Amino acid sequence: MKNKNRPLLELSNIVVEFNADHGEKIHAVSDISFAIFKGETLGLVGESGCGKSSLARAVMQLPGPASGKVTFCSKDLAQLSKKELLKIRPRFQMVFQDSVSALNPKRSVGKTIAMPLKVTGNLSKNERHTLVEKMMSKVGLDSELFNNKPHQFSGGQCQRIQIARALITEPELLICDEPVSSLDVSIQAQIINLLETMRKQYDLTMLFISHDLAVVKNISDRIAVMYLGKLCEIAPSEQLYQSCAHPYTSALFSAIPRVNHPQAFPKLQRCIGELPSPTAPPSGCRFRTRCPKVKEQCVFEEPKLYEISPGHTVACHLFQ
Amino acid sequence: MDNSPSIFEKLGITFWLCLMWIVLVVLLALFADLLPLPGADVMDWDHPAAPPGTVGTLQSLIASDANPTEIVYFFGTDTMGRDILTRLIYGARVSLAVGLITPLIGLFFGGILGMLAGFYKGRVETIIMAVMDSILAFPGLVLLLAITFFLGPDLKNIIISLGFLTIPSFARIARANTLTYSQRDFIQASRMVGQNDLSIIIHEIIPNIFTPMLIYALLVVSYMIVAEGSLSFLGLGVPSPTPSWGGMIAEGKEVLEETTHVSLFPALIMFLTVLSFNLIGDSLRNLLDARGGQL
Amino acid sequence: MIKLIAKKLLRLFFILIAVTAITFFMVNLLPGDAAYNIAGPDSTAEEIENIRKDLGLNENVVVRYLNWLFKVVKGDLGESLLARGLVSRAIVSRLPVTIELLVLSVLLSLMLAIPFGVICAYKPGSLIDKAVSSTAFGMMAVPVFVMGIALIYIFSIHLRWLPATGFSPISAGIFANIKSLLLPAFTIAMVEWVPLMRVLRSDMITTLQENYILMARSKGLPAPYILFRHALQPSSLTLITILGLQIGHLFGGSMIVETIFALPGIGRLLIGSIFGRDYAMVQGCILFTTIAYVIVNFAVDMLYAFLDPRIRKQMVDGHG
Amino acid sequence: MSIPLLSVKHLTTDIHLEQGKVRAVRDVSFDLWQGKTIGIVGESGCGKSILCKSILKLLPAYAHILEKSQIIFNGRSINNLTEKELNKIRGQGAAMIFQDPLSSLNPVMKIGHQVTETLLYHLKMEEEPALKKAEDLLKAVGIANPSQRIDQYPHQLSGGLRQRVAIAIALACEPKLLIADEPTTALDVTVQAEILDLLDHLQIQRNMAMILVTHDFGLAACRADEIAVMYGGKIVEYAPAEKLLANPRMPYTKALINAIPRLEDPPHTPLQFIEGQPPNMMIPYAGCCFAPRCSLAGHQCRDQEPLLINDDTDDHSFACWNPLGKIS
Repeated sequence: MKNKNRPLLELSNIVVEFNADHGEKIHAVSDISFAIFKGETLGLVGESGCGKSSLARAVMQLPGPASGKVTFCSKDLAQLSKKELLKIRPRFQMVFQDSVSALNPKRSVGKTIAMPLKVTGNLSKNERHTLVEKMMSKVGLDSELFNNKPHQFSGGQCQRIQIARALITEPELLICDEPVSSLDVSIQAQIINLLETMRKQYDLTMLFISHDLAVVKNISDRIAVMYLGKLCEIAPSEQLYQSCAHPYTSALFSAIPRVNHPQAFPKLQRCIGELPSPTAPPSGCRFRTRCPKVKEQCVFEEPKLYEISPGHTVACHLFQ
Repeated sequence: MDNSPSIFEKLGITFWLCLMWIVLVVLLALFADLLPLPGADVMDWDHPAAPPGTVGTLQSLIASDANPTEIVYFFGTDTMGRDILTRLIYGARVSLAVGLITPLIGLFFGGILGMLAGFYKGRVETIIMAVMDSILAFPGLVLLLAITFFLGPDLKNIIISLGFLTIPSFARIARANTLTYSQRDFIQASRMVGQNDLSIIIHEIIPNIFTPMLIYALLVVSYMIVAEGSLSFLGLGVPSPTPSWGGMIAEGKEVLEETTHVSLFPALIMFLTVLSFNLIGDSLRNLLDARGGQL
Repeated sequence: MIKLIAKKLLRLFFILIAVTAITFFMVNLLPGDAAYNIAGPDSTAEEIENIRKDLGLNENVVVRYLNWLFKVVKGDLGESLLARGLVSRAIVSRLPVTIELLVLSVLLSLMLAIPFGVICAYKPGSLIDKAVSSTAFGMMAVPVFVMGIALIYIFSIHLRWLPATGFSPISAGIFANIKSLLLPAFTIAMVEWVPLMRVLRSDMITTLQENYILMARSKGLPAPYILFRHALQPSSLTLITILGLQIGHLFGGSMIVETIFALPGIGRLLIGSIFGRDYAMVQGCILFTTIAYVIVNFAVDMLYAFLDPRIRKQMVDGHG
Repeated sequence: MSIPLLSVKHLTTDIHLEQGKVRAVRDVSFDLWQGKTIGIVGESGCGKSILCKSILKLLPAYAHILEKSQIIFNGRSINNLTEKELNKIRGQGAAMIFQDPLSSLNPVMKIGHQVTETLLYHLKMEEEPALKKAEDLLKAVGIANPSQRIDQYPHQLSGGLRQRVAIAIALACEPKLLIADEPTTALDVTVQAEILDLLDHLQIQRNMAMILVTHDFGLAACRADEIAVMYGGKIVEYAPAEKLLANPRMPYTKALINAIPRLEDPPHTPLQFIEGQPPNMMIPYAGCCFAPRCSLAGHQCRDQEPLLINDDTDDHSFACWNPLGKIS
């Protein structure tokens, strides 16, 4: 916690583009900046198609962003040579959402976990084997299963395999792209707790992406809310829950069905209608088509990020 | 996992019967010269188009031989008195050579091209697939006829031109398979740890697409046997006197009204061989699908 | 949409040029002089030289190809060396026979493939499915020429129902005409219906597991209606692809069938010309079959769009 | 309203797979009264989806419902109905909506046709009034420009709109029962809230009964009158929603509720989780199927299957040998 004010990862003005059908570009992520400090977990929340996964891939340089700067450990990743990038890669790793897709069906689990070590290539086969077995027991996998193929594992176990693969190089930054959203509640809790344990053990800094605000709230120190490729609000978790500012954030909070407060289901803050297509985002504020508090200004002018209290910024004209 | 049936049981009895048939045909074709058979072009003018089981003497074949040997024409003789069994066994050489070599040509070139197209996409894919589509656009048999017509019909030319024609379909399958795998996150994961393209293709893509490609190749084997048969049937296959199954069927067709066995046996053998290859491919594909279903 | 059709047509035009060019160059560049082949082994050098001049063989091959192409565009395919007449006239007189044969055989194979495919897919694994599927599988291993001989043996020699060989033109009466083509068309259909039935069956089985079929069943609609109105159309895309790919195949089949049944079609003309070393005729036949192939493929592409509105959308959007 | 609209008794469904037989639904019984909602909650593979399909006999060929099962809809047993009679119920008496609104609409058929189909077939309406009614239906489910939507194909609509269309189709013949199989799982939370509000609204308006199948306990808690928790193909606890939430008796129910992250808790609060994996339905288990994961399990739990019993009150039943909250 003492390094708290030094950012480990800094994103400035990140833009991610895709080629659309007509040769036009879709901005999956447009102009996003934030920093993650050493030792903290930043949660990134947003609904499908808001660009959160594209952002994660841009950070991982798979491939890098169309424009903007990703600074990791004070190094601009875009400026690094292929060799330098290869050298720094083991220090930031990622866990993917769909474990079936993220594991090579033809490769045994042990070899999958060992692969990052093999590519860096400093260790002998035996050394790798011992490390992998150790890692497997750490993430709660029976090391007897070393030679099994991914299809012999359940969804939760596959996610453990992914975590083991990501952590074997002892990275500083772990990006989790919806690691629990395809899991059942009971297994989801297992994986979240495992991530927490690993975070403490490896002193990880995490970027945790999810569409589930409750999960993100549980795991993150700070939360960033995204909507259609833009950042809406960023604040410390507790503060976001207590006093969220952006109408979209309050809409998200109010839409979550909750076990313990079944009656509390405030309808006033709900947003209305469907998500606009990311190919043709609305002018001005992107949320305005669904915003219950929309003003005329929102149509013409894109809101800037306003800091309403220390560490709490909002992109909304209401806080001008 | 442990109490599940073994691969032997899973493939079923038909698979093993078919495999036995193929092995038998291959062995006969390989060791034809060692078998006690008259030559493929030895004619017994005493017994033209003789029904199966007719007994002939080899004296009429080799005049200088003092000791005439008796020979049983198990499958009868053709219109020129040649032993059908012998010709079938020698004809198997042509069918098998074409059937087994051509898919390898397609598998190798088509596989590589398709993989490159599916992996790199963009312009590489556009160019490769445009060329492949153009080849596919040639009406196959017409092109084959043209090639054998211009190059002259011999076995090597037939194999090369048939092999060339199979490249596009292999490329398509390789590309489709590569595309599905290259979109999956494990490719991203291996980039994440710094594997380069070549290593990704070799270690991540090939192991996954190899089995479906091989199974497709088995299917192509039977296509190629039929294609070679068609060429020979039209008289554009390997030049006589080399026997081929298609040519034998064509000969038999001329005497169909009098006797059926001349074309019946080659047709039957060809049918069984093609069916066996199909069934083997089908069983293997089912096995693979069942495995895929476990994912 | 128009742009797309233009793009497709352009590509087909490219294929046409490529095929004709390759066959032309093959005729002209490969070892073995056409003039020598035509003149025969006993001819004098002078005779050969004259033929070369007549054929224009002394000029550059590209020039000759362009000349040929230019003539083709004007409708002049040259003169047949064997038949002593215009190639175009010979082809035009033979074309209807082949077209009739192919149309009839496609209709017959669809008439077999669609009902059987649907019935098998409706109850996969049932007795009728097993019977039809294994019969079909067996038929797949029967080459066209074997099928033709078998059918002649059964229907002409044994039962004496249909003529074994010969062709009656439509002028001889539509009944006689169809009767003379029935056996040849049936021969092709018996071989070609199998792959059609198999893809339809397997696609239909997949379709019948779709949620929208469940939805249709939950609406209380009767089974035949669901099968033919809901399931058939989305299941027929691969069928159409295979049908398109089969055209090349079919032409090969018709060549064999025309030979077996002695039908005066393009296929037999082509084979006759190949044996007779009639270059202009071979060239012309290949040109015509390629054109036919190209047209059918274009039609298949358009049919796709008709069958699936999602593809139609893609086409309008301009890629595909 | 003396008899329930739907009464399910001892519903048992087997699925025949290549590897063997799986009993996917085991002896499930519940009653549903007109205008009420029952929430069926369970994790994936617990048999909740097969249960809904069993009620309308929409199972694939490899599944079959055992003889002892009884389904009484609207006072009439549907056990021995012919396919034709069943179709009458499926279209008009009870309707269904599914998880993924993209795959539950036919991609090659216009929206209008898909909505009017039941009207034409069941109500024998003419083409034109049917289209008119379809527009009204689309309007009723909150689709802004129905006359335009009718000529569109499903892929031209967003996820939420598609689910609205699916609801319109389900409601076309005014069913008394709506079975919603994870209706909002594929949708975003904000859209989910809207769709659920719409269902609430329509249910009250038409006095429909609803079976709401979901894996989200929170969703069932907010929307259902009664909740049935399923595990391993069985209902393991069944009670009015508030009662179940306030006082879960079955350890699984409690563990499931506690495994959900809560918004009130501060960051990094460790979650209570259930050890182990959900049961493999292929392997029959003699005792309570939750016993291998249950911290309270004793010998009896492992050897003997507990039955669903009522304890202190009429309306709270559970299947457990060592229920929570028992005064010992």
